[in-house]
Amino acid sequence: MADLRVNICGAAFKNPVIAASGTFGFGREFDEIYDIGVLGGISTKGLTLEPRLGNPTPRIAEGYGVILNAVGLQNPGVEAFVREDMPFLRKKGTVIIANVAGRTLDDYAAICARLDGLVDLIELNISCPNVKCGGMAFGIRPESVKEVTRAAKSALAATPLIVKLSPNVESIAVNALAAQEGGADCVSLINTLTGMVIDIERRKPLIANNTGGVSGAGIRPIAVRMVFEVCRAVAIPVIGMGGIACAEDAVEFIMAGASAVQVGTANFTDTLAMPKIIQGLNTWMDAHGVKNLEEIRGCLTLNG
Amino acid sequence: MADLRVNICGAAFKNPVIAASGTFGFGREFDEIYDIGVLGGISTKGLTLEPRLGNPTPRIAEGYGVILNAVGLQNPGVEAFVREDMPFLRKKGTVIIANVAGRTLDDYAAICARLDGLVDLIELNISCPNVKCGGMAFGIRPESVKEVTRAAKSALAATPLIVKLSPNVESIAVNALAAQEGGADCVSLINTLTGMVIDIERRKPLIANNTGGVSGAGIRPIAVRMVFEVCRAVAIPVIGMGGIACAEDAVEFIMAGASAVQVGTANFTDTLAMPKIIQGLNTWMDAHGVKNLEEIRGCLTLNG
Amino acid sequence: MKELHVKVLENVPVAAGVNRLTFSLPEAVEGLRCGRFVNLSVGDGAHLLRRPIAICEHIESSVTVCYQIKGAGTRSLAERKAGDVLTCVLPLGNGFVLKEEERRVALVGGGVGIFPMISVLKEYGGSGKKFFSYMGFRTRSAVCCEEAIRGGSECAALVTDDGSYGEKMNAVEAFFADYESAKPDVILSCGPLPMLRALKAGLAARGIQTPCYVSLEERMGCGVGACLVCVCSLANGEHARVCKDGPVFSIGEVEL
Amino acid sequence: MKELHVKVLENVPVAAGVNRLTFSLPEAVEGLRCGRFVNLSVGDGAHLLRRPIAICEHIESSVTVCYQIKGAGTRSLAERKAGDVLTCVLPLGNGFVLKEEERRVALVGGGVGIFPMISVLKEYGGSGKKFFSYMGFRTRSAVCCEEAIRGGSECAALVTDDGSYGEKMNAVEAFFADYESAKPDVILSCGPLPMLRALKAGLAARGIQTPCYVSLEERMGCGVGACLVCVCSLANGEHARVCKDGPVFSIGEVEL
Ligand SMILES: Cc1cc2nc3c(=O)[nH]c(=O)nc-3n(C[C@H](O)[C@H](O)[C@H](O)COP(=O)(O)OP(=O)(O)OC[C@H]3O[C@@H](n4cnc5c(N)ncnc54)[C@H](O)[C@@H]3O)c2cc1C
Ligand SMILES: Cc1cc2nc3c(=O)[nH]c(=O)nc-3n(C[C@H](O)[C@H](O)[C@H](O)COP(=O)(O)OP(=O)(O)OC[C@H]3O[C@@H](n4cnc5c(N)ncnc54)[C@H](O)[C@@H]3O)c2cc1C
Ligand SMILES: Cc1cc2nc3c(=O)[nH]c(=O)nc-3n(C[C@H](O)[C@H](O)[C@H](O)COP(=O)(O)O)c2cc1C
Ligand SMILES: Cc1cc2nc3c(=O)[nH]c(=O)nc-3n(C[C@H](O)[C@H](O)[C@H](O)COP(=O)(O)O)c2cc1C
Ligand code: FES
Ligand code: FES
Repeated sequence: MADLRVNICGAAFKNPVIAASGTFGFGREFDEIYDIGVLGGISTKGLTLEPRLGNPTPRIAEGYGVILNAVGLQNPGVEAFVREDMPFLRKKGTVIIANVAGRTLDDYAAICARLDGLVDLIELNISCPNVKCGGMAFGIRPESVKEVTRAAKSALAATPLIVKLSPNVESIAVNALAAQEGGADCVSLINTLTGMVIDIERRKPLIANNTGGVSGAGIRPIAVRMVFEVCRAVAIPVIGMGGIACAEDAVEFIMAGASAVQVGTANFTDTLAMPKIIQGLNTWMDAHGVKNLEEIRGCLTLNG
Repeated sequence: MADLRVNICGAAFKNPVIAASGTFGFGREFDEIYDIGVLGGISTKGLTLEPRLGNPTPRIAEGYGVILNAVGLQNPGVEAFVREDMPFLRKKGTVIIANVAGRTLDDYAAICARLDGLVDLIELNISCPNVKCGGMAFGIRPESVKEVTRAAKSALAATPLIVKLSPNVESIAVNALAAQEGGADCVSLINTLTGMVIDIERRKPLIANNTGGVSGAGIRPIAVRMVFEVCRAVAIPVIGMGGIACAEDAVEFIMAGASAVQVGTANFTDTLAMPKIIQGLNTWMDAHGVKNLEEIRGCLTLNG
Repeated sequence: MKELHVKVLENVPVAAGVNRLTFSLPEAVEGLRCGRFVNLSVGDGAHLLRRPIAICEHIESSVTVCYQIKGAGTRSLAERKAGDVLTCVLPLGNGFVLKEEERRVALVGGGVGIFPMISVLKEYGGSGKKFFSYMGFRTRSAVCCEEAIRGGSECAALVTDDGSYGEKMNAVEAFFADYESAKPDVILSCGPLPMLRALKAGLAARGIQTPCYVSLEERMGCGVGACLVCVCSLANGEHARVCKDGPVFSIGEVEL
Repeated sequence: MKELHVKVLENVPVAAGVNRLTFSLPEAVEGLRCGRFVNLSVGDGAHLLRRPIAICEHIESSVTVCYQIKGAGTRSLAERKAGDVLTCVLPLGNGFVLKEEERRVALVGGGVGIFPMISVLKEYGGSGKKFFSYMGFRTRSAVCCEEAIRGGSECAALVTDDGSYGEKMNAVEAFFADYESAKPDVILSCGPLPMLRALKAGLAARGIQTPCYVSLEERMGCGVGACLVCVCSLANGEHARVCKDGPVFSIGEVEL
């Protein structure tokens, strides 16, 4: 049995496998299939100050080896989360990461202040490409990445801050540095790539929102490259994600330098994806004589 | 029989299906499998002034529903192309697009001057992510896109100029506009997205060049979105590509506004991909009562 | 709710463009019930999303579904052969539940919406309830499961849009034409949105208060209630998840 | 060179981790020859690239290849069953050609490199040439095609790295140990790069001038010579395409 534990900004994960925001709700439904207490952590559906209804349907489409979504931050609001979901999650003994979003700097500061000290980590969604007013703007330019990070950080006293980066940018490493400078304790990446699928019979985009965020296995090489670039650029821990579907995929991200990984779309393809990845990591590490994650984290060397 | 013809900057294509640069060489090999004269056009392997050997091997890797390549512009040089390949291609009666690359503005100007009047169109590869010194720099920032376009354009008197855009940018529409302002007669997109695949046994990137360009079916939704954005931004014709594998895929790009499409990776999965797409376009248009491409080009309307 | 590897026993056409697929369960599964559905992989690498399909019939060790070959995923699914292994989450959704006192049951199904209706017939067959079935098909070649429909119903009308089989009308028209003689205690329905809307409008226009439940379709991500991809709007302005809170809703409760 | 849909007739293990796959051709194909290869789809949606595999045996209507189950693609290929349809481009590459006067032929094969060697035995069997075969395997459980090797050879040495079957040595060592008695007119070889390097070094060290041809492996894109993905370096500093100019090269001509 390899040691899968990892500590990120003081939060003790029993393993590096975290449910990615938006694909796992607040854990209740998957808990009907397996005990979600086996997971390293859970990043919640993106929370906003007030409840939101999100985008019209259809909210999802398929590409080849990828999916697109535009849920648009439907969520019950932060108060309902604190009241109804926190107690349930706390009992599960897995690290709770509150994924939060806002329309303005004040929104971000307010929701962070509300959750400060209540959750283990806060993950700032500054990159969600689905909500026209909020997400997009902040996540693209390094200056605004820094600004929103600073606003959130200044509202936090007890809970460490993860900034989740958008891949739809010129240089994700530059944006990661901007987050670090703004006070981020950790960065996570990648959020979805913006895409479109056209219904050629109706001559309209298939998703009601017109564009959607591309995720899933097909984007993995892009995500691995970005995680590698970011790990070389920043000093803070990095959580990697994008298309992870099996233990070997997770190992790629860890070798590129990630402290932990998140798994999103794979939960749709196989509801047991995450327990299998945890089990598979154990098997892989044992077979390769790797005793703990430190031994392989960032071990990648470049060719000539 | 639908009318598949399209005219781009004075070049008369018998249909909108063009072989994408780098996947089709100079056409000789595929001509052993089918008469490449059936194609609308051929974009050649990227040409440079002098012959180049390209990158070390392995030059290719696989992701899920995508591939990565880092050939690195191996080519026989422009003189060998003019001497040995032009006569062959001319006989084939398909539109010849010379894809060209350089390390400096002078390189671009010189190779354009050499090919001016000889080929039907010139496609400027300012986005190839594989050659460290050349491609990358020019294709990322709008200012340098404009600059390199201007340098190339000023060397051309007779042959129209296509600028091929990189997707690894903040806004591909802004870069397309920059190309238009620099004098481009047409833009093509997308070139490959930068990615990495790690060989976890060797703990090294699988491709000798470390990173490679991601292409193939999995990137299609990203490409469609970008083509749509660019078509709305510019007044010049747009050639779309990225993951096209069947006629319906091509229709998506045309509905998004593309005048023609290029097909790359699909040639590897099925050597007859392009003739099948041409045939399939015919069938689809007939079945939908579409008489010519004008009827559907850019016909996409957005939801709500 | 279980994630299982299931084995295809049979995957054959039952009507033009409609296949019946039976798969065996590797272990006992609780809660298989009419109106609930399964989320089934199509068995190729290209499609990451599973397809939600209603349970049409089930015994201890196997489940039968019928699906229309519509887009790329179901086209691929139709290529699977006996012995192939698919993955599946089941059972999902709330399903249809008939109350003791609901003894006369009207089933109004259109297109692939007939399959959940058939699951009701199978499940409550022999329970003493009387079924009045109104099933609409596009055209003669699309007609299927006739035996199951007629055999399980007190009275059954199979109609087609083009009149090539049965009367030329849709299921809702057939239902209202027969309403006075059927006098149902409850109405269950599944079919395309325009059909459900016509049903709702027809009930309202006639002032019929009979309880009516409809099964909805929506594109899904997780299929288990976690991702909020599959929502529909409720009359009270809120959203409900078709996969978890539905797919069966009271017709007055949802916006159609 | 043709793009074809081929049907799997058989896909079965012949040694630990090695499958033999026979597929039928829908039409006559010219130019099937020893040392040439096919570019075969693995039959799932995830893998866009085909796998280059040497022709091991062929008759008018079918082709047999043997492949090691190595990575994700060949693992997937191993799941294909009789009746499944794959796509294939064939025949590809230059192949081995023996000259009239090359009557004593040494075959030096290691690992999956034995399969192109077997194709030579099959093709020139009965031509009056004498074959001296030196085939190296990792271990006993990897040994396969023994009958074809022994039956087609004047003299055959099957050796293993761990000595669990035959002598404990590699194919190159076996070849040089027997060189004086075999006295080949030509040497053909295929196997891992270190093996080919050892062969080259051994020939040089002994001053042996006998013509020697080796078959190389390289990752491929198109497989037909168009994309320049699969190049190897030539002694003259230029690049050659393994798929089109090779896979067979004179050992002096290529950098190993
Ligand atoms: C609860 C429920 C039960 C269903 N039961 C049946 C049934 O018994 N028989 C039957 O033939 N069909 C049924 N459907 C519809 C069936 O799910 C779709 O026809 C099918 O998913 C289409 O997939 P495709 O690969 O053909 O289309 P594609 O266009 O390739 O599908 C792309 C994506 O959209 C989704 N999608 C497309 N159309 C629909 C739709 N109408 N509803 C939900 N998702 C859709 C697909 O699942 C997939 O995720 C049911 C749908 C739901 C929600
Ligand atoms: C001309 C030629 C003939 C060959 N003949 C045989 C044969 O008869 N039997 C046999 O077992 N193997 C043969 N090989 C090697 C075989 O192609 C690889 O083992 C196979 O492609 C590996 O695929 P994978 O899915 O297992 O590995 P993956 O790692 O999943 O493959 C990823 C990509 O790399 C390529 N690749 C990986 N290893 C190799 C390799 N060694 N050579 C070429 N491409 C590779 C794959 O084709 C694929 O494109 C031959 C190779 C060449 C070039
Ligand atoms: C249906 C869906 C909803 C998502 N919602 C959110 C969200 O609310 N907040 C967020 O930061 N990311 C959200 N994401 C992005 C994922 O957390 C993740 O970054 C992305 O999907 C890439 O990982 P994957 O390829 O493993 O899915 C969502 C993704 C999907 C598929
Ligand atoms: C092996 C390979 C080589 C390529 N070489 C070039 C090149 O020389 N010049 C260029 O502009 N694009 C090159 N490309 C990019 C393609 O022309 C095309 O933009 C990209 O592959 C996306 O299209 P696809 O998904 O249809 O392959 C190359 C792509 C591949 C796969
Ligand atoms: S599909 Fe995820 S909530 Fe219904
Ligand atoms: S694989 Fe394309 S040239 Fe050899």
